[in-house]
Amino acid sequence: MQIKALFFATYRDIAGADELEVQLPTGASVDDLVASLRSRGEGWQALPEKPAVAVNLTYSKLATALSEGDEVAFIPPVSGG
Amino acid sequence: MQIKALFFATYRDIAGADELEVQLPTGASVDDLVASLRSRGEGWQALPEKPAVAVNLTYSKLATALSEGDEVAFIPPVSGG
Amino acid sequence: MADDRCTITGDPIDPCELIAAADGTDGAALLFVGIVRDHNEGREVGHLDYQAYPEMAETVLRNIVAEARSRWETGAVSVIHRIGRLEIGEVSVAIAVSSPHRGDAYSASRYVIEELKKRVPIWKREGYLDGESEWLRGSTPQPIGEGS
Amino acid sequence: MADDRCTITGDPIDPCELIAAADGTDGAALLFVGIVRDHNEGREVGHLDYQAYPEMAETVLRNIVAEARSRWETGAVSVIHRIGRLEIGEVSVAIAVSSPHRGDAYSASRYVIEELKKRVPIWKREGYLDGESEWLRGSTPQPIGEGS
Repeated sequence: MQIKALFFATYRDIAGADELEVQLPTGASVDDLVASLRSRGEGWQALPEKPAVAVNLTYSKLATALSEGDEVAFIPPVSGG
Repeated sequence: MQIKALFFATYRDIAGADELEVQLPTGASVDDLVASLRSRGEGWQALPEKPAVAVNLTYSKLATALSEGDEVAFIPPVSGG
Repeated sequence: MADDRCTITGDPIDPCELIAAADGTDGAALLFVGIVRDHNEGREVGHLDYQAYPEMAETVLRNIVAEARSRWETGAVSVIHRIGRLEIGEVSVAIAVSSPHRGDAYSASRYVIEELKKRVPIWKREGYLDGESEWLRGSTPQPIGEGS
Repeated sequence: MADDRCTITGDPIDPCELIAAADGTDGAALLFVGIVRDHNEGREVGHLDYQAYPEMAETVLRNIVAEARSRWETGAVSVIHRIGRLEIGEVSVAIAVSSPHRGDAYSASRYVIEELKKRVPIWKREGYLDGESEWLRGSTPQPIGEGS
């Protein structure tokens, strides 16, 4: 299945892109997405093993199962205000 | 000595005036001023025996001794805001 | 010491004017606005009449602002209270506080409005839609705290 | 339910516009304004760059406002947060809360700004006068509280 991964602030610097389309096996979780990204190479090790994420605009646990077309945003520590 | 007494809101209704000049013996206190006013007649009994007062713009105790020309304001319960 | 302002006025209050005093030194500005309500204690209010002992009211306001300053870190503090006849929806009081720390801005702003209601010599008469009017029962100020 | 507004914008914020929403039903209105400071943690700041995940930021803001409403009695609540490049003294965020009770206005306003800083997906990069710039270390949002 295809997942859209979004990156902001420091995570955007790591990914080198605002968003990436990622192919994952059916039934994969957010944890699997993180592992898949971190295995892409040296620079990706800067992405935390347990980052905060939002699935389809909602903060979600890393165990959350993903579905085709889900939007997963990687959320570095926020600093609005 | 002569004291200027100021009246606001409900106390103005009692006094029937914004201000009155009151003659008191030298050494009189605010308490004496209150007693002098309350002795003026029936309507003046509505003035409390122990009202809040300000002497020369400062909240003061009833025992405060007065001096010639002092301004004593009778302060009903306040309701600003 | 910042440029404080404590005013009793018969003119309409523009709360926006107060907030404009904030600058790049302080990160937070808080504006409290009191507005004439169309009801109170179950009665329909048509308008309010505010009376003040103006010279003393400004003095007490300055004391309150000084107390707030001694407890919390603030930049400019402005307080304006209107007197005279006010219609529903008009602004009766505005308090602007700026501060490097938002917690201090909230605390100082709250302190000023609470103490204002307890101690500043201002009185409110409600004019009801049924034609009656009445001075509100308020708070009795104590000599303690005003330095006497 | 009053007319709430939660907006992420690239345009300058006029805080006065928000306070105008108050009416004669509520007796108190509170406006919090966040302003870009010229310093932070000992470094001289020249400007800020704010980035947001806009769709989610507006959703989380609406959740926060709904939570504030469930805890305190409020009229209209408006929150605007700016993104993009901001100069010193410009407004980064404005929160307007009206209420029949001033205590509720203070509590709800404070809740919204504190939760905004903890949970809303917005990031701030400080541009220093020495030419460097850095994303601020902020708060790590938790899945709990967003209904997942």
